[in-house]
Amino acid sequence: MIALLKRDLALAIRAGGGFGLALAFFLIVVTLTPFAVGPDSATLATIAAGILWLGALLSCLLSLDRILALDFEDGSLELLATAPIPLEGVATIKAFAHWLTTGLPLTLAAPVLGVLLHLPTDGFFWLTLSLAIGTPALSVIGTFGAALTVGLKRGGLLLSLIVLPLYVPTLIFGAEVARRGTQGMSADTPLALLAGITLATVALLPFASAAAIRINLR
Amino acid sequence: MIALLKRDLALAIRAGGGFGLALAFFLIVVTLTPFAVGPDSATLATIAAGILWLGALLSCLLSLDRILALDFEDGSLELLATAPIPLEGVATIKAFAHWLTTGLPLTLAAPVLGVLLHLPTDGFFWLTLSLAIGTPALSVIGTFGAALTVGLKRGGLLLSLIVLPLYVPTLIFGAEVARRGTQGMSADTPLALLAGITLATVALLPFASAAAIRINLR
Amino acid sequence: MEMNVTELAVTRGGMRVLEAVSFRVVPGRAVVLRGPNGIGKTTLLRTLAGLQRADAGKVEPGPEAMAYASHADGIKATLSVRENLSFWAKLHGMFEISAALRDFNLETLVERPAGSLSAGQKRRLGLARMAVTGRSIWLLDEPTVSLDTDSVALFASAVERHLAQGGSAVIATHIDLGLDAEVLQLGPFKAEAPEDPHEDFHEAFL
Amino acid sequence: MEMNVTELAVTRGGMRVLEAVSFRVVPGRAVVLRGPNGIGKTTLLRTLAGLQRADAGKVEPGPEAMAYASHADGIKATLSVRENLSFWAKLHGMFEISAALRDFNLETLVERPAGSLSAGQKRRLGLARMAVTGRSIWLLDEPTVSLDTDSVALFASAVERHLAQGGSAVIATHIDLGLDAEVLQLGPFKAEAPEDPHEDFHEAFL
Amino acid sequence: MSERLPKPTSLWEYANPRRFMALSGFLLPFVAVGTAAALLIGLIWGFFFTPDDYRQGSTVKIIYIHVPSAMVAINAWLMMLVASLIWLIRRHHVSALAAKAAAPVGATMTLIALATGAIWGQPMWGTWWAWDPRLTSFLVLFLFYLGYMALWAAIENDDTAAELTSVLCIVGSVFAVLSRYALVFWNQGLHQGASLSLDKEENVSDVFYWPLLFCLAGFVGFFILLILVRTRTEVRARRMKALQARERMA
Amino acid sequence: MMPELGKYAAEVLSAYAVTITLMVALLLISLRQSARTRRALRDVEAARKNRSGKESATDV
Ligand code: HEM
Ligand SMILES: Nc1ncnc2c1ncn2[C@@H]1O[C@H](COP(=O)(O)OP(=O)(O)OP(=O)(O)O)[C@@H](O)[C@H]1O
Ligand SMILES: Nc1ncnc2c1ncn2[C@@H]1O[C@H](COP(=O)(O)OP(=O)(O)OP(=O)(O)O)[C@@H](O)[C@H]1O
Ligand SMILES: [Mg+2]
Ligand SMILES: [Mg+2]
Repeated sequence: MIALLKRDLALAIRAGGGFGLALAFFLIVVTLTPFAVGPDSATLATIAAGILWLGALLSCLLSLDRILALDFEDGSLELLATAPIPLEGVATIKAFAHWLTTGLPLTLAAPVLGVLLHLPTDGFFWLTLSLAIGTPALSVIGTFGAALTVGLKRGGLLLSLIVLPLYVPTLIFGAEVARRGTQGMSADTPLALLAGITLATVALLPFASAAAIRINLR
Repeated sequence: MIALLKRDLALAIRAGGGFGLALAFFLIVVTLTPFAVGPDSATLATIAAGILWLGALLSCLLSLDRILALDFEDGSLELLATAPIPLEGVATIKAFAHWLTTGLPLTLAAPVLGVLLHLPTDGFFWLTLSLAIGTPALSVIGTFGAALTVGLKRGGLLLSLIVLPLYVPTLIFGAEVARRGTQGMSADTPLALLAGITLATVALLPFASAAAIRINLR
Repeated sequence: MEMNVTELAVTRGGMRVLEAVSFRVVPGRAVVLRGPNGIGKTTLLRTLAGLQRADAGKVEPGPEAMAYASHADGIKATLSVRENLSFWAKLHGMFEISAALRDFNLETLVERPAGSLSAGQKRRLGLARMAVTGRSIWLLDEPTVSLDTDSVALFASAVERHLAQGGSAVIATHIDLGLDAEVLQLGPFKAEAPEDPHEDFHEAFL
Repeated sequence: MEMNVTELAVTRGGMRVLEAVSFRVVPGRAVVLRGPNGIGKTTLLRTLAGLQRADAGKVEPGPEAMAYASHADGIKATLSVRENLSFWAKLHGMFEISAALRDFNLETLVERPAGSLSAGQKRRLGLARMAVTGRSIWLLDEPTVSLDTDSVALFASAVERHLAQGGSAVIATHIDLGLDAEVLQLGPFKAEAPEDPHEDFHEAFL
Repeated sequence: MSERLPKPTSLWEYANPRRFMALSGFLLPFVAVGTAAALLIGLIWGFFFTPDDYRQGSTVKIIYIHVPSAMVAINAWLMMLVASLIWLIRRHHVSALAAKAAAPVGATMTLIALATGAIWGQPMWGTWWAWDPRLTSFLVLFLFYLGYMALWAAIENDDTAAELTSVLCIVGSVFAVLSRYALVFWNQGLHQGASLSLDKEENVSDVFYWPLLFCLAGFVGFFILLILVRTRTEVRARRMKALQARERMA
Repeated sequence: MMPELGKYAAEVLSAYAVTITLMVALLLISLRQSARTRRALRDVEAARKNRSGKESATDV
């Protein structure tokens, strides 16, 4: 299992795409926002936390199809399925590697980009916290979507369509935490709910992902 | 040339993905925005025009890699390059077909989705107008990006990175038209500039796209 | 139309692969290109078709007289056989596809979506495309891949019909097609590493 | 470990392809599967490897005793040969890869990124993976594709070494490997369309 | 059917395609007539012969299409969930096909509920749309329908498609419930509470009640009718594919 | 015959129009698909019967 994680990380770093591209996309979405909604800093400050969450979610989304597609194409996925580790474990590791190469850098980059959107000072802590807690759920749910669409030609947009409604609860609670935090309100309840969703998806969804991979390999 | 356009449209409709998925993604981005920035209708109304433009741009972006990749993979692109029509014409037609299946439906859907974001009544006309004028530029620029990345495996995210900066001027003027129109200000100047960008890109970029395709086929 | 290739040099992936290739194809005749894997048959055909530039040498007539069929057939799975074929016909300003359908035994399949064809049937559709381009010189790259013996015979007779009408063909293949054609071994044209040490450095940037 | 396949029925794309396949492989022996394109060799091997469910029948032992090599090798272009191989070794709880590197003549290539290997070298790396799984039954699907004659001989001797150590192998191939192995013709096991008219409609949903 | 089938001994036998075709073919005309009657009675009664509400004016007439379509939209997803479970557990092909057949109907009903609700909202709340939990969760439901149908359309192998869409349907249902709660937490709504509960106090008044019941029956009938027609289409298409594949192999 | 819809006539009528349009469209599409597959299946069955001479088991 650790061998798999190490390999995936090595691949993500060497291919050059893993870290960089999702981050770059995040950067671009955030920079485009003021062009789209106008440069007024009060407006930007109100929506900053939300846009950062939305941007992180979209960047995460765009890198989802790399989670399994490459391994499917070169036959590694079949070999992993016959290897002596459970496919549920493979799905978990894949999601974890995706989080390390996407969710984590996004979380770390968000405060920096927050400056661009005039995020109020109080918000930085809560934004980072909510992303740190919420992005693992995004990776796990995304892995499920990738598992469903792994055999398909041009699954990219379909993957987005399937995954996005599944992201709704995470996004609501995550953005709510960041928003309430920014306005100095108590964010305990949504934070607890967000953590609950992350824990539940991390614990349960790998089973569904593994089932989907098995069906797709058949 | 007309035969090519007809074929591309037929393919987009039969494959089922052409129209539907970009629209669906647009719907999703717009739906997710209030979850991210909160349900307050005054805030939403302020940013509605900008978010609609941004959402249309992102949906357009995600369908770019279909413009040429499928034709490249099955060898049609080579055959088109040796056919007795100029490759510049092919690039133009491809961009036009992309606009018909993406930009046009997005333009028509935008007012409907504007309702969801509480776009002020004045804004509907200007939003639709700016999208109608601006989206052709998005398709043409996107075709250029697709031509640059056509031979590459997993060119998707790279394509986004290349194309997004090129989209900035269109986005700025397009969103500006919609925003000023929404606030009842005069939008003539940005409208003229937007139209200028569209005309210039439509007239000139196909040459660059054709050159890029030629290089990639070599 | 007579085809003249003189002193052609072709390059692939930055490396010169063939040099000083010269041959002539008169109307009504076919030339078969032979040589081991990787010698440059595909590269040569792509150069003749105008898809890549020749490093040196000359090809007459230009690409607009040639129809090229590569490994990929350019077939759209969701369009029917008729739609696929008549698209390419229209693109070349032709409108008549029934002769091609007949020649390649596709008549019973016209309304089938091309995606549901077997590999051999697809290949036949790809070759029928040559016939609807109305061009006189056919460039064929391993045309008989995935064809069974009957279809190979069918293909050979289609080529013969094309030759009989005054067309010509250049065919890269590893198998015997049963065609009466000249054979051009590409082995002798294999590019040498340049002798001149000055050339050497330059060549890294070809 | 002895392998027993009894009355196996396998399905591909919703259609039964082979029925009532039974054979036995004793340790130290190999079985070669033969049959025309599309008869179901790949499907049978995938079923044995546990990648798809058997429609009927039984395979002993289970998938955990088998190492499967398909057409695709699962090689990562950006990792070196050593990294590729030791990854699969670790995944199977093994740590020693030098024997496999030696057997498949990969020693001089260990530090090369796998993407820069030629097709034949890649294939050798893919086969070396079998040796590091530590599993006793090898399932090989057309293992000699894109190997030149020297490499085929190398492969045959690697299989023989595996057999000599008490392993066994099931190999689908169209060519002669020069191995002393039983041949199983799959032709006779081809699934028939069911006769019973009642079955007929039900079968639409197989 | 050209020959008689032995009498079924269990309900599950209707999962046999032949039996399903026989039974559904027999039922279709009755369902069609019943649906037409209920819809005509309900809609005409509701539209022409009910008084205006004192608060809502004539817009109250929208209730006869809005509420039934909303209910059918939700229950169509439930039916798909059940059918998916049946397919995964007992592997009855007809149920997988029925789930496939139900999705476009459910999506259309969702669209109708959204559209009529939006049209109703304009006079009642002064806005077409509000981010009310009930409304929003309907929008999310619509997205689920879209994703489900897109997945069906994208996968070539029918059995694989059936299995994967079933998995999506089950996981999706869990997330649909989750988002419902998330939405309630996120925003307090404007929307009406339950009005057809058994508790008589809260029910809509009798004048509106009866035509509404007819409309409900009509919409449910319409749903069943379409499921039957569409499932029969799927069964036939499936058989045709199998025959063609067999021919290609022969 | 038309009931008095008051100032909300546009709303009520458009709601009914949207609903009826969508329902009828769905019904027509379903029926057309049904007829089409029925015909296609019949053709396939007929072709098969001709070839094998064997009696087809079903006439769905
Ligand atoms: C876009 C806007 C709307 C949407 C998406 C929507 C959606 C729904 C949904 C999902 C239901 C639930 C059906 C059930 O639980 O069985 C419902 C019921 C109902 N809606 Fe709406 N609605 C909208 C607007 C409105 C408006 C503006 C009104 C009236 C002022 C209204 C009045 C009702 C009533 C009276 C019910 C029946 C309540 C019940 O029996 O549970 N709706 N609607
Ligand atoms: N995309 C590529 N990039 C770099 N080099 C390439 C590429 N494709 C082929 N080559 C190299 O160019 C040379 C000529 O290849 P070409 O495909 O023309 O050979 P061929 O004679 O058609 O072989 P075959 O019989 O296998 O089809 C070979 O040495 C090959 O390694
Ligand atoms: N993905 C697929 N979907 C549907 N049918 C398939 C698929 N792949 C193969 N088949 C069919 O299943 C049958 C068995 O295929 P299989 O790949 O097992 O044959 P094979 O014996 O390995 O052939 P080859 O010698 O060409 O490798 C063939 O009739 C083929 O047409
Ligand atoms: Mg070649
Ligand atoms: Mg095979």
